[in-house]
Amino acid sequence: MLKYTLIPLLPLLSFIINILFGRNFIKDKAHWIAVPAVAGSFILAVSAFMDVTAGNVVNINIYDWIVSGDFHVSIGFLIDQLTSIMLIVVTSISTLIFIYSIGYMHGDGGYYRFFAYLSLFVFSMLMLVMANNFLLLYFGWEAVGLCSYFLIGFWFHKKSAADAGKKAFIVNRFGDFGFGLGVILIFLTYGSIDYVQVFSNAGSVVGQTINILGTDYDLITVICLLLFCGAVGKSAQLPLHVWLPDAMEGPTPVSALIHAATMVTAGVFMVARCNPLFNLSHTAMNTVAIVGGLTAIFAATIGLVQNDIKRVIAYSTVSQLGYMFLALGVGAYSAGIFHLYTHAYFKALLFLGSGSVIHALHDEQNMQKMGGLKKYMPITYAVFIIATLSITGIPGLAGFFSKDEILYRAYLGGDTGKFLWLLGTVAALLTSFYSWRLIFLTFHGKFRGTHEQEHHLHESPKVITVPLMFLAVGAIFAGYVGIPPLLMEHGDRIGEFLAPVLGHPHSEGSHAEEMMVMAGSVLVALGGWFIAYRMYIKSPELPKKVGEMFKPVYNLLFNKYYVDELYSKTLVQPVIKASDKVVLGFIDIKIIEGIVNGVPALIGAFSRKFRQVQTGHLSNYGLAMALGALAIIGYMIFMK
Amino acid sequence: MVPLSWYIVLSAIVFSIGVFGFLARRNLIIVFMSLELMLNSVNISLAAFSHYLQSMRGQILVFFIITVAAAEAAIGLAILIAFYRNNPTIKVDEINLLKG
Amino acid sequence: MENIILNQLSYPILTYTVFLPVAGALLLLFMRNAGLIRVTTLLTTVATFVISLPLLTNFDKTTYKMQFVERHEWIPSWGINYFIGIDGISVLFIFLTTMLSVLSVLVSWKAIENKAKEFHTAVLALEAGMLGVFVALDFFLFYIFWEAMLIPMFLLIGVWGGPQRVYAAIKFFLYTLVGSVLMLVGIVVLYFTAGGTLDILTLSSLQYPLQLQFWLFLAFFAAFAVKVPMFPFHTWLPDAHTEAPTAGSVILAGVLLKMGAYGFLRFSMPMFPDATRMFVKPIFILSVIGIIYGALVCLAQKDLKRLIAYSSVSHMGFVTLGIFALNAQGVEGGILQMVNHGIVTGALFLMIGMIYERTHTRVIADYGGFATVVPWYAGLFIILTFASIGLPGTNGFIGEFLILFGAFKAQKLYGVLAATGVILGAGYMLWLYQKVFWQTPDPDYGPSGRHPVRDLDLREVVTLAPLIILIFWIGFYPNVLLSYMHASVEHLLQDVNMSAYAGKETLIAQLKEIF
Amino acid sequence: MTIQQAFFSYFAGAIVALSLLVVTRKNPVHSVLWMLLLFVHIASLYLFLNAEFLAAIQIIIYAGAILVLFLFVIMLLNLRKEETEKRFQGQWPFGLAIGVVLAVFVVLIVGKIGVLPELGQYSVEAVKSEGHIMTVGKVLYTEFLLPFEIASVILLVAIVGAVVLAKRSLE
Repeated sequence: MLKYTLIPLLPLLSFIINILFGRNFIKDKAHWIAVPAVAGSFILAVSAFMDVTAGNVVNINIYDWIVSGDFHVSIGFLIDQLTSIMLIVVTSISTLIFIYSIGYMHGDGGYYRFFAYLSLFVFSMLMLVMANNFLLLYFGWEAVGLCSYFLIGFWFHKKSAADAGKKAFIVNRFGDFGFGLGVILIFLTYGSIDYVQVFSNAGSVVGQTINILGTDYDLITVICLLLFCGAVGKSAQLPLHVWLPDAMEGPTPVSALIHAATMVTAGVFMVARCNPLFNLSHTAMNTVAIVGGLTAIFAATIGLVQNDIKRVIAYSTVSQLGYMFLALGVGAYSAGIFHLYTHAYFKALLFLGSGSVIHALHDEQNMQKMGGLKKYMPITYAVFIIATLSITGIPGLAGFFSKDEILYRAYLGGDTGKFLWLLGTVAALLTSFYSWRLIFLTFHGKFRGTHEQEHHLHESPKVITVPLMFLAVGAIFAGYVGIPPLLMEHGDRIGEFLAPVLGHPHSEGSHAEEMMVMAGSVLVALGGWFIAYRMYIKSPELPKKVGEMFKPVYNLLFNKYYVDELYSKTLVQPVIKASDKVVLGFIDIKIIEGIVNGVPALIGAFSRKFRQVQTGHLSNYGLAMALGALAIIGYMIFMK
Repeated sequence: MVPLSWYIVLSAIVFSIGVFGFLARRNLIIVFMSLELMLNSVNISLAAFSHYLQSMRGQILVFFIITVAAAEAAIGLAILIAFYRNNPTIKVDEINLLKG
Repeated sequence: MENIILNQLSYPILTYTVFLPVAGALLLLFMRNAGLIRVTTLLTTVATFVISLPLLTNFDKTTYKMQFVERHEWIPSWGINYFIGIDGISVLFIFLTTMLSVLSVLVSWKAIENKAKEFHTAVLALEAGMLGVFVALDFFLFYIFWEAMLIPMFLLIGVWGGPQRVYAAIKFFLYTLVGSVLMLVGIVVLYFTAGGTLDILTLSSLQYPLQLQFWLFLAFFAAFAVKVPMFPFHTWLPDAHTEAPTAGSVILAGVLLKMGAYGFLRFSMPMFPDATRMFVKPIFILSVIGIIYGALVCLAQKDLKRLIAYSSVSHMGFVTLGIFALNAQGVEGGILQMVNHGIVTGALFLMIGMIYERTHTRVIADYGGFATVVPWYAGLFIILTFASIGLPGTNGFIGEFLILFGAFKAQKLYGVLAATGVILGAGYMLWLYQKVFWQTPDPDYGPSGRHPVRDLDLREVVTLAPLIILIFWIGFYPNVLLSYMHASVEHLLQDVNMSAYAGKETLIAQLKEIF
Repeated sequence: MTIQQAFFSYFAGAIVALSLLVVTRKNPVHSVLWMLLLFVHIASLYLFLNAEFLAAIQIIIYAGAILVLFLFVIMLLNLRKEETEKRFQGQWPFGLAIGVVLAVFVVLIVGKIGVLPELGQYSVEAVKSEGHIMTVGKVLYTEFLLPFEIASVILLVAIVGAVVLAKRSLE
């Protein structure tokens, strides 16, 4: 029990020590505390994984957290197959990125702060995946958002970073709003928010409805959609994807760890975790799949024309997350988690590689000002190629297996599935194109930056490249735990491992279909490479021409479909304007304060008039008195 | 015998004259004197009642009224002087410090 | 009386707690030296705090009955008693009051130069008044404390406040007075209806005709809604908060605002259960409006203190929402949220007071980049920011979650609407944090600038530390407070939900009768 | 008409006439002098009512003290120009009307007096046998001792007050 508790507790300790003493005592030795802590977590996580493979699913309550009336929730851990995989992913990538950060953040004024926040993040993420009830999940959910906020805004002196941090947090709040309501509704429905109890009773409420504003809706569908709201926010799906590209304002290790490998996949994890609920609602599943598919293609199209190296990868992340939801939506939960797991490696690799590039170019992120870097940075170039091969789904690398699995499962999913498969395949084509475009623009051709920069070009130090190499190994071999049955009998070990939690996919197709899907995805991967090669190596003037030819489309994509502008114009600005002009300016100051100050003013005005009755002349008072006396006497005489 | 009502009517008439003086005159000193006049008219009726009812109380009351009248005159006139010093007029319609 | 437990301790602990500050205040009258006065006040408040601690440790959590009760005849001919005691609802507020009083003395250490003696006397008198309100079980006693509390607060704002202090103080006073006068009428009516008793427990156990309940509820509502403050009776709050000295703001936010909701719990709900159920909907509507309205106004604020003041309107909207959800989660969440709000908003006002001492400005636009200038300050402030937003792990989350849970359970729509306030809350607090602490600082405030701003000193850290610790303590182990409430809240809800006019149809029929 | 009634008629007429003179004279000094005469007449009226001591007091205090005070004040203020200005205020018709109505009302009340209370023990004979001063003294110092003492305090207060008010400054 202590072992499992220590997994999240070690990073928490690292956070506490660093944040309290970092500024004055630890300073640039912060990694001496953070790295061992997270590495320790990794070791414990591996041991926990072993326990699970040995068949010991752990579900422990540590103490009562909130008790109120019939509401009761504990702080407790559930370590099953799904959790143990997530533990491995989170702690292994964290460890590598922590080590990478030693080099990358070297000399930064907030060095200790960086490691403190990262440790806090690891703690939160571990709480998120280890939670055994929805409220603790929500705790981790919000806490990772908090760390994301801190780390995006790490260089808070930049306005763009500060804005991006705030944006990320608030956009996430929209999703969490639904998530929180979902948690409440789950309790009201099942009388508990423990995973085990909820999932075992999941089917007991099928067919019940909930009345929302006079219309009846299916209860489970509502619950699932509310939960999915949270996932949409956290995993940057349409329409709440806007925060993730901006989040690239944070340091690159942060982008790699939080905004590629771990935190943004929390949504995927959560939906997979809740599969007993989602399985009961066809509508919710379709929503998940369609949102995922649309996001995949939507983000990929934006990625085609972006010039900021990190933003391209960011849109790629959004797109890949879309894939994962697509998988979940068609019921292939293990495929989604499988992709989550492989994606973590190659996407972290891409980010860290781009970090290496940015580091070499002294914080230049515009690809149009790069080029020809392969001869200066061979290791970085090599790992980039590996990651790109992996993400585009070239057979033999990690990405191929997971992506293929998703597309195949989609293909088997009936008419909707076919449509989703089409979306996925097109997105794969686009992915291949923009990934190769990135490589070609960055590493091939001639260097387009300043001479100053060219002079300083160099390969990054070992502390950066070694983690890259480790990740590259992951990006190649991580997929071999999920070899499709077509290629190897019982090759899909991860699927089988996860089956107790996530169940088996519902549909099985023929070998021919599987071959066709596989061939299709390989074909589009090569196609993407070919187009990119034609456009950026063979005839570098072509992109410009194409851009000119489809000017409106290019502008639309380049400006990310104007979603940010749309939100700003229709939501943010009106709310701020309304709160200033209408709520504060009119209702508060004019109406309420008007009444509050108006009543006394009215009384005052009346009194000012009325007090003139007091002339100050003695005889007037005397007259009034005499009249009063007369009135009384008159009454006594005549009325009695 | 003089009937009691005669005294009372006399008292009423003198009192009314006092009231008239109090309400009509401008000179503050005469206003004061009107006040004394009213008190005296009351004294007349009290003494008359005392006599006709063969009770001493009316007369005792007259004593007290005279006492109070003396005190009132002393204080009132002192105020008058104090006031006049700051604001040299004793015309009632020119004094309106209490104007609202 | 079967529903009280006489004082378990060997000494009259509640009397000591309430009147020790008075004794301290009397002692101050004989002193001239400002330093001595400060120390005496601090010692008095600390002693009061320490004396009040056995209330927590010796509290019997298994019963809803009034504990530590003291009861003596006072004016027997009118049936008035000196009758005090606490239950699970009030015990936490005693703790909150005694603690915040200590902190507000600490924070005034340097800020109050002018008329230190009068200031500290007022603070001590205020503390006694507040404690009295929470322990009184006799309406006469209660009303005396209720009104007595106003005077020192009025002086704190009116004498040691900002430039608009007189306006703010008078507004505060009149607003509250108008409400409490109506309550006084209600008390008098109760007195005669019940046949000449002012004993709160007896009055709570009686049943009143619905029509009477209706009007009495409104009369009490006037007093409590102003105090809470509920929309639209809130406009005294921003002015009072903005103009009050730091200690005043802290006590105002930390304790005084709690009186209204406490009043609902102690008087309105047990005495007028049927009226309470009738008014659930209107109060829900007002609460939700308050939540969203307060948050929206915050988005448009340019003044630090005003922003926090309006955020109180929003937070207290949550409290009333929870209380009138009339289920265990809502009510307990509401009470917890009151304590939380006292801690968090109190701490926010403390911090704003500290920075104001250094920069002499409260305009948000004058700040910026302070995370570089005063890193420790910024670090503590971000904790408060997130506690105010209600991030899990802080106390704010527990309260808000329980309230939303309760509200959602009672009326789904209002639960959902109130939850939007959580989004807006994040909006304005983060906006504030960004404006004040992020981006590049004004070089004037830097160490080599013209007005160098120094970071927190030990006294200030000591002032804030208990609150910060409480934030996390409650956030991770809220049962420490929740366990005090269970029995009392359960009993209260029993009272409210079971009464003569149970059943909706009868209620509606009765309602028609009234109009 | 008996001789008593005739005498009363004279005094009553004189009192009314003198009262009118007091309130209508322009020069306050004249008013004071007419008032002196008025007080003498009232004192005589007291003699009619067998209240000799009261009559004496009336002369001594009113005529001797109060009126002299008035005279002093008039001379102190030295109001020369007062004599040239209007003597009545704008509202004098109202005053007149109220005075008349009041007189009528009181007369009406007198008409309504029905039963008088029982007669007391101080008949004319009883007072004569003991002497008026003795009788008054006995009542004053027994039944009305407390009010008497209070009256003395009031006088003291009045003296102090008058001195304080009339002094130029307190220091």
